[in-house]
Amino acid sequence: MSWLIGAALVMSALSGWLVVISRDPKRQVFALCANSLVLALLFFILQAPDVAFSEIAVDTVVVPLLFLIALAAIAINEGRR
Amino acid sequence: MSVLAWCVVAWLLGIGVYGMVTSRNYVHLIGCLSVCQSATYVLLLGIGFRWGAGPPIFYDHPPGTPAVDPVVQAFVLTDIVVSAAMTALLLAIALQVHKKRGTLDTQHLRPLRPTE
Amino acid sequence: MTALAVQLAPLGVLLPLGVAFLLLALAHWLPPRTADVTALIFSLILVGLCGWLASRALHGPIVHWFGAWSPAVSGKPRVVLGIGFSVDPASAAVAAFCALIFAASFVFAWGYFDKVHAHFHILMLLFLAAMIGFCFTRDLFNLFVWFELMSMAAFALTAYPLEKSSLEGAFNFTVTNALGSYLMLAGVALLYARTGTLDFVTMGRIIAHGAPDPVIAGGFCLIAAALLTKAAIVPFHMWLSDAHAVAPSPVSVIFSGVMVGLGLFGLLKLIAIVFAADAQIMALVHIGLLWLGIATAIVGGLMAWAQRHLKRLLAFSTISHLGIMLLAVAAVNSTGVKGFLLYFVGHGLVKGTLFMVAGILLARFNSIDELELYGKGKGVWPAGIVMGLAGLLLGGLPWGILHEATDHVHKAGHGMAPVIAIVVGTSLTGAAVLRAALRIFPGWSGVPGIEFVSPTEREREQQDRPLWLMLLPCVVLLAIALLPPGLVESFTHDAATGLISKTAEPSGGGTIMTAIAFALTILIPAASLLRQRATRRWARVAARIETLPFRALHRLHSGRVTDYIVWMMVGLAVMASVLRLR
Amino acid sequence: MTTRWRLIVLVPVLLVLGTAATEIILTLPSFGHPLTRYGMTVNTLAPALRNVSNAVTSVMYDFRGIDTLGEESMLICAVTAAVMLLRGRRGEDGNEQAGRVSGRAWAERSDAMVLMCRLFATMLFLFGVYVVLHGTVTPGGGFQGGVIAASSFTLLYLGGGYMVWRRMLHSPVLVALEGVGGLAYVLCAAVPLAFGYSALQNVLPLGNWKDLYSGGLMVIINIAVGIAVIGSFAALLLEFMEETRVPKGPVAEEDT
Repeated sequence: MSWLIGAALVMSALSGWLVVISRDPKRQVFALCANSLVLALLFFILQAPDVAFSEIAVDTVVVPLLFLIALAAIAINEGRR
Repeated sequence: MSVLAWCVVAWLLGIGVYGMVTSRNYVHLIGCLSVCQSATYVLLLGIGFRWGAGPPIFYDHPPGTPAVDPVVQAFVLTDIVVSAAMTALLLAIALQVHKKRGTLDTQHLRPLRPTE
Repeated sequence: MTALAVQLAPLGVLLPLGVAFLLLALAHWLPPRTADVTALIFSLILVGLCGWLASRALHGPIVHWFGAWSPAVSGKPRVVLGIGFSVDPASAAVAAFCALIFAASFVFAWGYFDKVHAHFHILMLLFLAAMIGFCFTRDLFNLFVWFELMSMAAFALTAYPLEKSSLEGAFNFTVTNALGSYLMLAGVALLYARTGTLDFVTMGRIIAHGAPDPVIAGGFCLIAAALLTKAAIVPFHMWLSDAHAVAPSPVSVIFSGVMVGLGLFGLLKLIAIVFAADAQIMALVHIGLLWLGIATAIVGGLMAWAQRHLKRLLAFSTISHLGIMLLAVAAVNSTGVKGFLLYFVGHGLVKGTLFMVAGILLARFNSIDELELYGKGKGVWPAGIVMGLAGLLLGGLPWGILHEATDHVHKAGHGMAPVIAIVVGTSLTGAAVLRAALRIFPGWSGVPGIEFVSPTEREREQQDRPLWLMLLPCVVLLAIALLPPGLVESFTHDAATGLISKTAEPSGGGTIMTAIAFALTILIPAASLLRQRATRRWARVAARIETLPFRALHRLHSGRVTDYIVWMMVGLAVMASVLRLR
Repeated sequence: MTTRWRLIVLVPVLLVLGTAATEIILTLPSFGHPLTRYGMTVNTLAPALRNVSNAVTSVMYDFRGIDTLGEESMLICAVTAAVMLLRGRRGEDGNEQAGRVSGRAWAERSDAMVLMCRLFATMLFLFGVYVVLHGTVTPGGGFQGGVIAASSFTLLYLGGGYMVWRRMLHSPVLVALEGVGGLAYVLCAAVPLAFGYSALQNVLPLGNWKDLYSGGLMVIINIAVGIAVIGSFAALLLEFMEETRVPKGPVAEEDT
């Protein structure tokens, strides 16, 4: 059990790092997705199913979707300028 | 092991701040902000965690079995919704900024000063 | 009667929230003006409710436990299951004052926001509910929730005009304050990890019995960083000049009048109730916060003097006065609390008035630039009188609530440096407002100095609003600010001792210092308005040397959100080092 | 400042903060051995006091119900703000034409795809409702279920395209849902006051253990939150999607 928690913690630290170093927002969206999936896993392991549930629903689905739409809108704006 | 969780919290906070400070794009900066936010999730859940305890949901096991702290979980739930709302608001602002200024470069966007 | 008060206390939050949600549900179908009327009526009702609660609370705090989860239910000592609202006279008075400023702002904004379905009023009511909750709550996480709701409404209202600068200002505001609130959440988590409770009073008791502990000190630092960010204390203050300068004027009235001061009020309550017994934190407050306050008062004053964009000028003057309020907080005695409460009200009234005048100028002349507006204000001279009087009050006119408050801050007593900071802050901010008023209304001139190179922009606001409707709330607020402070003397005394019972050692008081500050307020703009173009060589050198510190400050206030985050971290590190070096 | 200067300032600052953090880390209660009396007491008392099996839900909607009201207000506030910001001058109506990123291929949807999307949208929505309703019993609740139900609408967009999406989602209705959900919560808090109880006091019968109706007032609050969350996230998605549309005809002049 202990090594599982440790592994999940290290993975969340690494995926957070990944979000920061993905300087291109388009890549960053996927890093964000990965980060929140890892976090959701960590929350499951930390005995917080409620939280993991909402992490998956909000931060892996809705928020990246909003990011993608925003990026699409920005790209469209660029094209129209 | 006992300090690993707290080190991860400090790392996530620090790395998020580093990312924001070196960011050259509003959208990227918003992503880094959410890394900072995730540090608080890990901190809160880490505080409530208890070795060998189950989830605070007494459906499969009877009330009275050891369970982790439900209060911090309620906090994190609040926190997640807040962060999603904040992200949406920031993205909306960033979108409008891009419409008006045509750039999202943090180095060039300064209120009340003309675009360089 | 007390039972009734206990029953009515939660309505301070539930009423505005309920009305906001009702407006939201019906927004699409509401006839025009309904939202204006409803919002105004309910903010006045809340003034009455909170004022009444304040008078009731004089006999002892009114405590309401949500869901009837009073501490007795848990059956264990030091375990509080639920969340309580604890209404002491000071909190209720501050809440009532917030509602009053909202009412004034609603009158001022009449007809300003026609376009969208009542969105402005919904956001404002949520904002007000958050402020009242922030004042009343006695639970740390609940405090965070109201703090966050307050921020969220504020972010949205800043971006409302959808102009370039307001969007960027709102972005800077949102990012810095969001980071601040995450720090606060981390602080709450640390305190919860150590004390196992969130109730202010219980937590205070546990901390009083414990040994000095880095976890508790760290928790305090993180929470203080968030509250100081909201209260715009150097070096957390950068966002304020961007946000206040570009927000719509009725919103700036709220921001400068009450929102930023509330951050300090929250800090004051936490220090008084939770951390008063912790020696290392009190040392941080007495030394660290004191010097931050001094720096804030001086930097704000200098920057205010160096502005030409009127709302930006007022924003920096707000920063300066917040520094003075922080000095009152850092004294941690009942004189300081008294000074803080009076200052909060006095400054809120004056600053609200000034932002409304700025709004009038913006609505009339499509500009907010002191140099561009030169001499144009003659047609609206009543506004000029109001502005001049408000500037004098800001600079230490020996009359009214603000003067009484400054006197108390002086008396709270802590050496020479704060006294100088207060003099510099009041005189420079008052002088800046007077200089602008004299240029805009009677059209006095003088060669512009450093203000000439400061950032500015053309702005627009809804124009076809009657002048008298906009002037009415200004005049009312200014009239309240001019009331003799003796009227509320006994109330503020009781309210202050209700929070902190320790009194200050009697000291000389600041009569001479206030006189000096007032003299400077008159002399500085006079000297500036008589200034000639520097032709001689030595005069040019002198002028360049004079502008040097201002130019350096201008460079520091760069407008980039990335820089602001660096400065926030610097502030946090300063607090950590003060704790370490003690 | 340039990035280089920012880093020059930031590095020593982070070193100072790092040492402070180390000190805190070393004195924090060690991981897995919490000192949080509050949470432990809730675990022992909540099942008996409230007859619900999900202690997190009982904290959210009962013990700390006013927190959740604040949180819901925050969500509604942010969504109202985002809607207001995104609409700007566009108003409530949509734009006629899809925005295109130049050089990107565009493919026709097949009928099978449309059908599958509609099926899955329905199923996902029902699943969301299920999660909302079982909030007091199993993991889940108004927030999680509401988000799931709201995200099912995006499948409609994927399948039916923009016109179907616009025909099925009306922004005034969504906003009204938000308002009604919030108002219901406020009423749950205020109505007990009128009868001399505390705000949010649970005066309804508590129901049966592990039953859909367990926890009294909590059930109503849970549903109210679910409604508000569905409304707000759907409104948010609707307005964001609208940003990918452009007005017909020549490029509108933005004042830059």
